[in-house]
Amino acid sequence: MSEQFEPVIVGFTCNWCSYRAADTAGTARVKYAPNVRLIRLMCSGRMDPTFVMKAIAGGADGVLITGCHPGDCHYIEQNYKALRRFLLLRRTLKGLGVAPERVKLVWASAAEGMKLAHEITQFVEEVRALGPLSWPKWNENAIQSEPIKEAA
Amino acid sequence: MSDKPKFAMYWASSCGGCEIAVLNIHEKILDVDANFDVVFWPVAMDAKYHDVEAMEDGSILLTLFNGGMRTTENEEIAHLLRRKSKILVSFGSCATEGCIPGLANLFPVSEIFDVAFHTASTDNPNNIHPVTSFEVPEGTLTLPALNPTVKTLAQVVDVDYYMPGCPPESHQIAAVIDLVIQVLQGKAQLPPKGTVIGAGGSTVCDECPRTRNVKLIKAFHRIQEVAPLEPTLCVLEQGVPCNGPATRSGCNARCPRVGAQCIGCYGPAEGVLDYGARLITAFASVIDAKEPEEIEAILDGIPDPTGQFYRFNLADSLLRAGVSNWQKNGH
Amino acid sequence: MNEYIFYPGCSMEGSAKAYYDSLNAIKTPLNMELHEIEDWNCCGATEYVGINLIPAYSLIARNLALAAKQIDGTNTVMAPCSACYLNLEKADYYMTERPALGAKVNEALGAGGLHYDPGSLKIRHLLDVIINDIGLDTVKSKVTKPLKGLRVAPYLGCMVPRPDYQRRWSDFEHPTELDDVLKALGAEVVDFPLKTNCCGGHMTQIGPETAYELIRRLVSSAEENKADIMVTVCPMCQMNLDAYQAETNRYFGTNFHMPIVFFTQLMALAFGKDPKEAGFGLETTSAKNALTRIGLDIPAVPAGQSVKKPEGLPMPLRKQKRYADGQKVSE
Amino acid sequence: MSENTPNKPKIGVYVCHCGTNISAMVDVEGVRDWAKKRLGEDGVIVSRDYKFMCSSLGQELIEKDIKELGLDRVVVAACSPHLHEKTFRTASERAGLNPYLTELVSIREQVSWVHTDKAVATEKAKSLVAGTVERIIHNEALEKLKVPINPNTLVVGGGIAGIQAALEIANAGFHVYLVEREPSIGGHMAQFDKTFPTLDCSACILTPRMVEAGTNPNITLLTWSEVMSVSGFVGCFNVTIKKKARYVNEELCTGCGICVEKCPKKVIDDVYEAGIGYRKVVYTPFAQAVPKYPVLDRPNCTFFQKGTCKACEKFCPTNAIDFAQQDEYINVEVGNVVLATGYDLFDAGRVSNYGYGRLPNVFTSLEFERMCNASGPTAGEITLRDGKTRPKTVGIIHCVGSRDKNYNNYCSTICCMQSLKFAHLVKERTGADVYEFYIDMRTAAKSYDEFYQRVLDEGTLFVRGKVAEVTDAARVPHEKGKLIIQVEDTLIGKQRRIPVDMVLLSIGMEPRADAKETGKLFGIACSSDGWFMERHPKLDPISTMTEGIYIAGCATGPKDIPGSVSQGAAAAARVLDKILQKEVELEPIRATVNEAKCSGCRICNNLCPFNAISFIDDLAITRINPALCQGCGTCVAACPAGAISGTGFSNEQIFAQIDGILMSL
Repeated sequence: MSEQFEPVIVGFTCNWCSYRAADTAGTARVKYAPNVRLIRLMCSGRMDPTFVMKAIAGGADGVLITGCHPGDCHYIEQNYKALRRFLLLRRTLKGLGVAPERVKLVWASAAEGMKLAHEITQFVEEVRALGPLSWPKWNENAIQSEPIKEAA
Repeated sequence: MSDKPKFAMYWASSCGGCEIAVLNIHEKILDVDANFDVVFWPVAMDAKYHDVEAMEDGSILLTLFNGGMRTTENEEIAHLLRRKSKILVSFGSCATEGCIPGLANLFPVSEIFDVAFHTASTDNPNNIHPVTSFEVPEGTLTLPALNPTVKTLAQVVDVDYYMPGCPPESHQIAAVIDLVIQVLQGKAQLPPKGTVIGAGGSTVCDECPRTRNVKLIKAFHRIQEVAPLEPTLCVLEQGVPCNGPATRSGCNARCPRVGAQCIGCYGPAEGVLDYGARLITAFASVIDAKEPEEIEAILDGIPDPTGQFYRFNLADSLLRAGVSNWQKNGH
Repeated sequence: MNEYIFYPGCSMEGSAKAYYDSLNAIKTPLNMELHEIEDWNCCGATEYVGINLIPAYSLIARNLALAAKQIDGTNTVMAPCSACYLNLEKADYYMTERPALGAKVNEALGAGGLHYDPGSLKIRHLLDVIINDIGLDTVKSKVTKPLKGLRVAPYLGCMVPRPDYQRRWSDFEHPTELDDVLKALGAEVVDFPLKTNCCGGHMTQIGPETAYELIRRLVSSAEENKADIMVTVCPMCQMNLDAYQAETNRYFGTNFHMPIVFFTQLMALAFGKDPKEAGFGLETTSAKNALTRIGLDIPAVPAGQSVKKPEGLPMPLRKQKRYADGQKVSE
Repeated sequence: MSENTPNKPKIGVYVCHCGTNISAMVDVEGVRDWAKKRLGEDGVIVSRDYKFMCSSLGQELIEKDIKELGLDRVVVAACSPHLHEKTFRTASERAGLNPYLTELVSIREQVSWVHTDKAVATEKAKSLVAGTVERIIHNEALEKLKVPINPNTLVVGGGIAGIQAALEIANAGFHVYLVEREPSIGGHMAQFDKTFPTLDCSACILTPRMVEAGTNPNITLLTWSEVMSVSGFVGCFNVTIKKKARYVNEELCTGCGICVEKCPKKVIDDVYEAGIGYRKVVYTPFAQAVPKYPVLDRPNCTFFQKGTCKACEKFCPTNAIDFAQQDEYINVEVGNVVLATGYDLFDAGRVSNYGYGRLPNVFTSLEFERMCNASGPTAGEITLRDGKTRPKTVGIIHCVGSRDKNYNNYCSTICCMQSLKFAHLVKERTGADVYEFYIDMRTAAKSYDEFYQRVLDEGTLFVRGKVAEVTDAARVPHEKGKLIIQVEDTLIGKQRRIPVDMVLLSIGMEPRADAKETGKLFGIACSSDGWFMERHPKLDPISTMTEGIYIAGCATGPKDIPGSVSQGAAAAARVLDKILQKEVELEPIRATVNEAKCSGCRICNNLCPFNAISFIDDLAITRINPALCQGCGTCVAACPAGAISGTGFSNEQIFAQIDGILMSL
């Protein structure tokens, strides 16, 4: 492994377009950066900001969200809702000092394996340039709760 | 020493509002006195830490602990009272989720001191800067140090029950005290450990009398910009960011009832992992626009989303603090 | 009031004086205000860009930099000369497209204490602003002496319709804007198939035979279409077709006599200006005969003749107009 | 989350080599051992690898473990779930394990095939496995939802594809609503003269099918009608159809045609006659139209404009003319939908350098079809725009608007053959010289190339090169009065100017101008070039991502007649399959509202495009109709109270998967 910083990136993909795009990329043997771990959702509309917070709190350096192109949503228009959440989420993270560039929204149709691969590689480079985020693991030393001693 | 069960109340990093709220239960306070032997309550009576230390572990039945973990002293007493109490209640927003003091987690401690002691707003001719220990002829004076980040009580010690609110509503406090008394008289059972008491299981809208429709919002305004607020219509529908939809019920929708938006002091609803995230998706969901530019323009109506969404909850959120806080504090 | 930063270019005072005069004659009625760029210089014409980009673009960009200093109310630079228009736009476009080039050019400008931020100006051709800012209705409304019975061949040449650097305001193969203006003046516009063909450009200097052939094609086509006069928007086209027409005749043994004038000259006439004011008399191939035709009114079509049954197959609806301005056909 | 973790699960992890597809880039054994060791405390009690997990032996391996070790969760690390999820879930089911307690991790498409460093790839594979193991702990046993299938079917579009689909279904004994926008079914095929390569008379082979469709008792023909709205889902779509006013009472009309004959007003027929012919204002588009009832074209009708005339009414023997007729809205319930909405033709006017619309004797392919047609405006005579002169030379230009980045990038597939057909017809009927200007000759189908040979032998001249322009500007005397085709002949490497009398533009196909809206209406997507998107371009070209919506014919992309017919039939077969199953199984991925937690804030109320979310006023809470819910999860993610939960992709599952993926290996 090289010395350079290898960012950890969690990706949330739509089952109908971008997850299939990943399949397409695979079938076509398109090579891309291995730093992204994809999690399949039914739709980008399922993307809950909590997921992103959790990924960051869990040590991710960047989060990728992918969905169908506007107008092409398998569920007709849910990707627009994803877009709105994404935009507000980024503003909120900015307030917490997280560079907005660490969270990226990409539209990729089932056919666009090439595009997805390219976007992933590019995003990895962008995050690499931003350097590690490595959020403190607050929750690891969480208090172990014990039962209440019998009240008198 | 009476054989009444012992009661304690303590304020850590907080404003004192919680104490006032307890006194606000009026004559119910007499029941407390009738049923409990108040052994430690700095606001109400004189008592020293060493008196508490002297007590037998678990000898206090009920401790209402308010205030967040800002200083080393706060944490020390949290551990002390945990040891001495059977039932430790995280009382009020500060203890439960960090509350306003928790917003300090957006900045490094150094910056907080600079603002407090070395900016134009402070009259500090000799440029005094507080230190944790100071030598005087009589010996060494010490002050508790500030924790790098404000923590909630539960992040420091094991907590039995949570009671949200800034402050908790008096009628809720009264109800809880009643409950405990009933338990003492064997008339009731304690709820399972970890339960949030003195609050509802839904969100503020559940108790809000305003009429609600399908929401399609073209612009957000600050409340003073939409005067007068339509008295019977959902505040959010009038474009004012109201945290009600995501905030735990229990306050009887106090603010919306009097024509103000809910600011979220009762914290997240049951089982919610991150309060701010709920508000992000809630507000995003009602925006009536599809083009990024238009959406951004509408979002400009929420000038400080982080403050809006984490006003009370930052210390208890998934991220807990801003980057500059934990980086500069060398976490 | 339509205000423009005005780049006349070298030809306006010289070879294309008729263009300048007629423009001055129509600008008041059309309510145009032209602010000439102070201390403007050569646009590089057509050759320089082919020799060395940096000095060529610096030469052009100097004009842009000066123009940018004059931005006030409008940021639109209007050039009546096609070559000037194209060069200015080209420089602006490539300085944006290729930041490296932009930097180098600005480095050069810097030596003269100038700077230009690509994209800060809109560069447009006179015909464009007449069509799209002033509008045909205004033009119509100013016509006091319709050019009834004058058959005009509209000729644009190559540099106005294309290349347009993604900023198309006309169909680059068969534009119809000039036709529309002339129709608005009451002239009879012939369907001139070669309206965007080459006038010979500088081939008149380096390969006259080639130029003569190109000129012949244009003029003969205009004549076949029974045009009394040919109208252009470009000083170089005008110069080639007008000044070299005699040469062409000599070379091919033909006998063309096709006056070539600027569209603004006909506008001036239609607005009631006298031929001299409209810049007539400066052309090499005299427009005398053509002018005499104006004013003669043609006998009305005998009744009945016009309403005879449609013969043969109807022509398809013309759709390309709708596409020219980028709109989608909506049935 | 911890509180609702079920008591310690028994998980089996199975890592597939996929021959060498995976093992070449991922240390399969390494992943196997690591899973057992690192994830043991989370409940992984067995971890195996196998050459081909999807083989029956591989599956049996899993079944055996489920039975003998009592596994209650199975994680297979192999290829994409879109390929083999079903395989392994069925295997678990055979062994008595609920299929939804089995998950597939894609370490082939997402790892071995796309990465080049084995160490890194193996690490990624591990964390993906970890993610799914953590996730599956929170999986719950789910039952597939079963919905009854309404046996009726909606077919949109009465072209040959739609007719074919409708007939196949109707002949199988099920009811079909066939909706057509125009006054008659038949589509583009009804406008053609001959069909390539057989040179059958298009009408002769089409009209029998039209008549069949018109008379089949199982087909409700709704012409001059359009679908306005669609709700519901596979098995039970509710469709509203607008039956536009014909101003002719179909009960009374006998189709005698007297109204048409007596109507005093002629207008250009822009649709059926492609703009080169006329029709009356009351009209049937063509003689063999089905149904036979005419349509009154209101905007052009003198009575509707001036309040006088009524000639049609006066002469109608059965008083069938009804000026008071109104648009009618019909509601139908159907189980499946076939979209065969066809194509539009490229607008030749856009290629202004070919002069269409400006130069009279430049024609489009469709204009020419009408001209050749015996029932067309020239009664089959091939003439110039003047309607009399026969051309002596004809130039046919291929790929007009196709294979051109200025217009459409794709190949319209039929233009080469259609142009060859034209060449043949011109020669046959006028003896004129014919030039074909082509980029590439594409005649790849049964007996297509033979036809090409035939046309070559007939002496048609072929010029390989893209035509630069068609102009009437002569340069030399013999070009005078002709159309000159300026082209680079790439075979001889020369610029050529070829004077002709007539130019035929072989224009390409385009998606319907309203294809996107239609797609939205039925909840299906269009590809970037605008054609309806197939579920899988190779393996499932006629179904869409939306259950119960099928696509056929040129609506999915340019096609010839046999192609459209086969797709129509294929779509019908799919529909019949569904109908005969009587009920359809749906993924049990659904959202539900915890009513105790719901505050009735109504944040979610505008989120569901399937109208599954409704607000119950008297209870002041929101409910989700599981039958309408499609499981996208948008409302789950949106609920500010966390009162909505989704099966299959619950918060707990995803939270756990995030933890797993980020866990230190």
